[in-house]
Amino acid sequence: MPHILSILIWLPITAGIAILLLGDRQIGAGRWLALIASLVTLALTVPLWAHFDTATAALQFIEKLPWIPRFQAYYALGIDGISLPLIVLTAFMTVPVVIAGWTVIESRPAQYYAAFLIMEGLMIGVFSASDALLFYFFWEAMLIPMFLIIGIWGGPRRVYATIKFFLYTFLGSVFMLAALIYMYVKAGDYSIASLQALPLTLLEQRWIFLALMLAFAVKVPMFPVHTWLPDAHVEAPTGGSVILAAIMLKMGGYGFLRFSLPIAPDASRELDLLVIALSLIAVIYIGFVALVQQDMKKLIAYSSIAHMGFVTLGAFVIYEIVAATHRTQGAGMGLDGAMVQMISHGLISGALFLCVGVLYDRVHSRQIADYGGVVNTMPVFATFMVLFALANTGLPGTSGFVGEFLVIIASFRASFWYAALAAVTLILGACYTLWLVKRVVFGAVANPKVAALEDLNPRELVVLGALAAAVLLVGIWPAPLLKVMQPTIHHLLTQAIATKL
Amino acid sequence: MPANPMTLESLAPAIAEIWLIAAICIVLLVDVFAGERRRGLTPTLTLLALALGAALTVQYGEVARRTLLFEGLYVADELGWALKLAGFLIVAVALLYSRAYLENRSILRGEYYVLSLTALLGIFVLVSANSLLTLYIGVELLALSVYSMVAFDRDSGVSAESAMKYFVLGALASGALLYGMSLIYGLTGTLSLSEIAARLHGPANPGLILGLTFIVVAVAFKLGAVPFHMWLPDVYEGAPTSVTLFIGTAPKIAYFALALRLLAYGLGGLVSEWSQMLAALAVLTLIVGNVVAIVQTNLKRMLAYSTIANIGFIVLGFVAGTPEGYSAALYYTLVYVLVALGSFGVILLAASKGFEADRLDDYKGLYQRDPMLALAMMVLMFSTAGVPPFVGFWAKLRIFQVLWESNHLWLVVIAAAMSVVGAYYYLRVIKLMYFDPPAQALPPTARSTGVRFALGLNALAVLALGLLPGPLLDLCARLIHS
Amino acid sequence: MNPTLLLAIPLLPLVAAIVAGLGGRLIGRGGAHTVTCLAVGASCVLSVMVLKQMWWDGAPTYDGPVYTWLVSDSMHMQVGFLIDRLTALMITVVTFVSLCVHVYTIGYMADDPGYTRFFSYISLFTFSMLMLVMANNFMQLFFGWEAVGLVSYLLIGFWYTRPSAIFANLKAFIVNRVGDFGFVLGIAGIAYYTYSLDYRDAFAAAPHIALAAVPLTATTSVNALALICICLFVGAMGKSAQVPLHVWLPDSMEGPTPISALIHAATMVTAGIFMVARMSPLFEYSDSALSVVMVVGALTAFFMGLLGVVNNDIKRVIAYSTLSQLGYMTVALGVSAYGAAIFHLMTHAFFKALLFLAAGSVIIALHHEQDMRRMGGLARYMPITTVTCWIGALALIGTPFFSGFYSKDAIIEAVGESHRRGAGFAYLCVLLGVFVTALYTFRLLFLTFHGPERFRAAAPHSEADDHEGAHQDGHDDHGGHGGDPQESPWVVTVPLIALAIPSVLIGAFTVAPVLFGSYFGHSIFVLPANDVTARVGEDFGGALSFALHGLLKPPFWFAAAGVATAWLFFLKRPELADRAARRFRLAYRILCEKYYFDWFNEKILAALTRGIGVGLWKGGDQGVIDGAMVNGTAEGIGWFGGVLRRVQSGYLYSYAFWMVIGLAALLGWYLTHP
Amino acid sequence: MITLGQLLTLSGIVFSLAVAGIFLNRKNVILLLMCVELLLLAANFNFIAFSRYLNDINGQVFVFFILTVAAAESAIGLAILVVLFRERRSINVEDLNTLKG
Repeated sequence: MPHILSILIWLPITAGIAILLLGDRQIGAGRWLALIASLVTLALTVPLWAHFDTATAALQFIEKLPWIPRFQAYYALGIDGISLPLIVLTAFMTVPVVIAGWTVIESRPAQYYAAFLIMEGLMIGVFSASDALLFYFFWEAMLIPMFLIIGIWGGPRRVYATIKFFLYTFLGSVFMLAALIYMYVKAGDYSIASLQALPLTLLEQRWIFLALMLAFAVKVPMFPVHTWLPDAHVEAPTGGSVILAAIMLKMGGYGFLRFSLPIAPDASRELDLLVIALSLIAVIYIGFVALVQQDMKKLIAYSSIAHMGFVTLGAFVIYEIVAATHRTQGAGMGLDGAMVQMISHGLISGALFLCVGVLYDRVHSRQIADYGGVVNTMPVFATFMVLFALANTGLPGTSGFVGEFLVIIASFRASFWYAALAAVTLILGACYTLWLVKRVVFGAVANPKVAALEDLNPRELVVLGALAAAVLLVGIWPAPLLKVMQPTIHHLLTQAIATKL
Repeated sequence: MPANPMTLESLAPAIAEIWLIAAICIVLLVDVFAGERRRGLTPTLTLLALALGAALTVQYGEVARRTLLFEGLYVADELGWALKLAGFLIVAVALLYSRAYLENRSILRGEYYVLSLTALLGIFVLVSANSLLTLYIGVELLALSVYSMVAFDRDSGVSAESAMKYFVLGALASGALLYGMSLIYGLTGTLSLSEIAARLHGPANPGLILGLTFIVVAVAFKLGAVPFHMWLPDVYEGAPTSVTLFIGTAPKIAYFALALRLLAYGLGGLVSEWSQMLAALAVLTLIVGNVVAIVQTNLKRMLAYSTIANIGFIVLGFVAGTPEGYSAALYYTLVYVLVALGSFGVILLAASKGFEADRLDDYKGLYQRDPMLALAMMVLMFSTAGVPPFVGFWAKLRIFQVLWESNHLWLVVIAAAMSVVGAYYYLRVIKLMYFDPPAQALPPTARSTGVRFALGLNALAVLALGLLPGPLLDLCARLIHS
Repeated sequence: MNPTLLLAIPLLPLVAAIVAGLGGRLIGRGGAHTVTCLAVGASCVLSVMVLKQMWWDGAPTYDGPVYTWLVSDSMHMQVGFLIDRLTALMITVVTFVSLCVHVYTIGYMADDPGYTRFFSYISLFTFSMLMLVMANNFMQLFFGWEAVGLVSYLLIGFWYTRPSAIFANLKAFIVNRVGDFGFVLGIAGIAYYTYSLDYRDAFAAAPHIALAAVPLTATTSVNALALICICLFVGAMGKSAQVPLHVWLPDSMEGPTPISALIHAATMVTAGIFMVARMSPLFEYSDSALSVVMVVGALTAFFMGLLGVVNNDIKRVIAYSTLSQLGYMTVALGVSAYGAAIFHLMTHAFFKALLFLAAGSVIIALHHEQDMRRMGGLARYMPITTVTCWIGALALIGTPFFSGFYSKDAIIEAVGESHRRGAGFAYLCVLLGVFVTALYTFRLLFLTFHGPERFRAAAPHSEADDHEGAHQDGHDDHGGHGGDPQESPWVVTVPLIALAIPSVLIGAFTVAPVLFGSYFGHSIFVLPANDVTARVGEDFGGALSFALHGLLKPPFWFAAAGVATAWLFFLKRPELADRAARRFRLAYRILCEKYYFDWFNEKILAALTRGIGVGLWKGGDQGVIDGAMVNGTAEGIGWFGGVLRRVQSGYLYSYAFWMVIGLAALLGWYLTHP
Repeated sequence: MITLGQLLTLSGIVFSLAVAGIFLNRKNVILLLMCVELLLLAANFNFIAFSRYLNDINGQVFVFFILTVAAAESAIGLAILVVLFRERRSINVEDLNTLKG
């Protein structure tokens, strides 16, 4: 089917603009338009998945139009096994966001929905762009809606949070842009393929790698450039947190897989220990930090950082595996793990933020101390919350387990200690997540507010139910997901361990 | 050079200037006789004149190839032609934006329009100057008109003060310019830029360097590069906003042309020297402009510093010292002017009788008061911050590109870092407009539909050129290579 | 063997669990327990059929996949079943005990609001446990492993309004996670060396792995197999509550009694034992790992038993006895007597479940009174409970002819036979353990069923581990207080009897084939050199003579001594007990404080962790990164701006001056550097 | 015979005096205007000298233009000065500092 990617990108954006034009007066229509648009987008990913050829690593659903002839920049789209799942995830996660905001957004709802739909389009654009300039175009443009979402609908310290978020990411991206332009100057065009093919000296690779890493590390986010995330999450409205955690963070991981590894393989090999160290710090350091959070969203935000640590670990441990075993066998498992971890974290963290949102809409507090014994008044909600919490601790049978399991197995091939340190997350993750559950969900009814809670309404039930289903499905039968990625991962692996020198 | 006989046809390329002179006289006379009764006449007439001028230029002004007129004092080429059209357009838009403001300040007088026309004439002369003499005339014509525009509001002390500062420092600068020119003249023995370009060969002797330095200083002053920028914030703040709008936009083209004709073309032989000087100035300019802008509380002054920062980028384009670089600088200049038009236009619309709307706090919660204005301002701010999908992004990208092509690693790094610093204060404006509640009761924003429409188009252009930057980029490149 | 049949065994309880869990409101209480009981009953029947096929019909081992979980980098991870005699035995035990508990629960939880939820949980547990034992690969093993942990987490916290309960379940999960930390590493190790997660490949590769070494630092390295086995065993320590990861088990008694019987005595806690036995082909090749296993087991067996002597909560006493019995099984594993371990596991499952259910029946009769100091003389009122409890006790202390005797005695002798490093110490421990076992078991019997009736007296609230929750929350309160205690309803007593019978007989009937016969065949692998069971079995002349010999062996006399002491101290002259406690105050204190394990974990470890967290958060994140780096930079730039701003002084001459400076600088630079 | 060098030196000195005058003088704006004239004078001096030296008339033509512009310039300068005085009742350079920062 032709132009499906373009449709996926521009349909939500057009819908968003339409809602903007409808304005807050016809918000009733606007809401439905938003819901329909997001659902249609989601529906369109079905044929995308169905027609996707899982036998090849080549780009598919290619579109290519001249954009800026001067720069040899094209409006070029195309997806492979690592973009497809992320696109589906994006389309999937936007629906809950739209539904979640249904009644709770009173101020400027039209802009709220518009922002999210436009952002959906831009994010799909990021994942499907096969031209570096176009990629950057979407990548940066996406900051604007998020900046507004946090700033307009956010909490008390939203201004600090959103400006911090913007500048942090902007800083990273600017240097990525510099690197991209440098490579363009050498390669003569911006297509990602030719950047990947571009021969570079080790020195060049080092600088390019660091420049790209800055951008991606901020997005992931990796220690020590992670401090924007807790603030952004805490202040953002529920929908914002969901998109931020579920998809925006993935762009960092995607960037590592799409750019860093293939473009600067030798530098990656040289600097892999840096990334691995930072990832393991993220897993442990952040785990400890998460343990002592008083704010639910902050806690989940920190746990996101810890979980994303597995993505970077899985992506870069491949070099250590090759170095240790002199074989590539099992290295792909690290990349697989990284990808699965991204998808699963997208689902789980999104779900957890939605859960917090459900509570926040009722009690208007995110402080753990204001809760306790929620299960007494909201049994159904409690069930979901506990399920997602357990998924967050990587319980087998939920999606959270798959990625971590693969990454741990893979890192054992590199070194016993990597695996051991990574596996600490089993303990820390259980500690902070279940302690949260204990304090919020279990126990006797803590205060009148909790006593007055009423259980999920059908809307929330549908949203959380869908997410729960997804989490369990990926956990119980991840095979299809990995099947889609397999050829691409394999190709990526060969690119990543090849040398450009 | 061969003294070609002067015929009417041969004058065609200079149609813009000739028409403009005529227009000035007409407007002057009409204004005198219309007097107080028919206040609306002059502005309309001026706009008419500008439109007509543009039309004539399009009709007759275009030249197939580079041609010299008036004994080689004057050059007509595609660049000049395009810049003149741009000049017509920009001045027209500026005057359109300014009208309500002038009325509120009761300084809607014919002289204002006449002066803006003379300034435009100065711009034109500069744009197609091919001799030190013509350059000087153009510079002064422009400068003198602008001085008096700055001081135009006779009841405002700050205007007078800023005008005085501008005047004295400007005189100092033109003194330096002349001194430099005299040395160049003395050492090359000619005033014609083409001749100078032809005669500048081999190693540069100290005398030339001396002259070059003076000229670079003068150019830097006109552009507003650190440390020759100090007039700029005061003038931007002190001058009536409409004037700030004017000097913030049209003259930039002229000064770009000045730098291009004088340095890049005339003194092209000394490129290695002046590009180093400009590099130093550019770094300073970027740092000072961005860093000081952060601590401003007055929007006009903040935009002044943001102008300085942007000038830094334009200068970086020249640092590259290649046609690519010049075209990048040209592109940046045009983009900057487009955005500046819009942002000062917003200030003009936000202002009203007895309310300058130039403090940042006056923009708190602008979204609630006037969504359209806030949206336009947001677009413009994101554009200057260099965020896609707005055109400002491409301008910066282009500069980075030419810097890479000329292997200026550190300039890229500094420019990148500084654009992040810069983003902060643009975001702050958006924050004020969108995230903060409206401050105390402020007078309503101007409701003039026409201006709003123009402003909307302006913002839309910023977006459109951002989505499809190709054509303008190609145009700039073509103009430089012509 | 019919795969769909096998599939049905775990899936029936799962379906039942889902039905009871999600549809609980629709089908109501009756529906819930009918569905679950039927399902578990059915899978029990099926299991018995499987056992029969394996045992009598000598069906071949079944090892086949169900579906491919995922394929990553050409490593296939499948969900599949391995059904051999070991598995058959296990699933039978699991489903049988589970069935009893289901039935028992109908009475025990009769008027609990969480009735349907409870049934859903225990069915879910049965499913998880079956998945665990039927697994043919490590991934699925780990799945079951964690799943049973999850259910136990949910069930310990079943009465989620009790602070003590939700504390206990969090503790249980985290301690188990510590074990799983090791377990997952072990699995990763297997995957590393065999590039597969199937038992088959792992077992085949064991001898080679035994030759490999894992570098720990640049210079040192350890034997790969030892490392892997110890990692796996760490997992077992968590599940099977071996020192020092035992701390969760006593607290887990916060859960309803059926759970204590099903999960925390009969089945889940034996998962570790089963796992090690299942991994015998791996462990056999690593003596060092086995020594570790043995020593840990021995420590648990003796020292955890001692705690039972001083504790007053009837359920906790049994819990400590469970710990110590698990210790016995572990020791058996340590000396390569896997058969004996599994055998003890089986017998223990019956009599320990029996003891728990009996205790539960007492607890109901006394309206959720668990403190033995407020019991006594119940024999008169609840005969069936008393008798069955006596049977359980006798089995537990290893009285000849009772089932417990055969398994325990075999273990002790096996330890005696072993020459593995640490065997001597282990032998001492298990021998003394027998005395201790007898002591606390009969202390429990005497205090509960005999002697003066103390349950009418007002409750003295003094004891440390006397948890408040039980009385506060009304929702599991049976009938009104006061009046004589009565025998429990049939749904309670029937399972007691049902369990009492095997508690007596199963040992005598199965010892010959299971322990010394060829029952396990290839499902358990023992190197000839390590085969202590065989050596024990050399002079084995049938169950009867084995028991008669038992009368002459030291363990019996130790047990007798224990019983005598218990009689003297707790029935004849109770004041002696107090005097002893006063005499050995220090020892008594240490025992009451449970060797300060909890104190260490809560006061030191938890506090330390929280301290680190706060330190890293406030110091690292907010202090250094945000404070110094992020906001610091911002403030720095702001400050710089302020400085530069002052340069713009507003004075014409300074402006001019700066211009001149600039000019001079440029001139100076270019005229001095031609 | 006066050499070019001497002439240039003189103009250089004049130029420096003018510049110094501009940033040393803190009293009176009129003085600034004078300095500006001096500045232009220095440039003129150069042009004339060179024109004479090169036997090229353009330089002197240029000077005429400069003189004209200078006249216009001082006219505007004085106009601004008048406005300033009307507002501030002072032509003291020290008082021109309301705009700063």
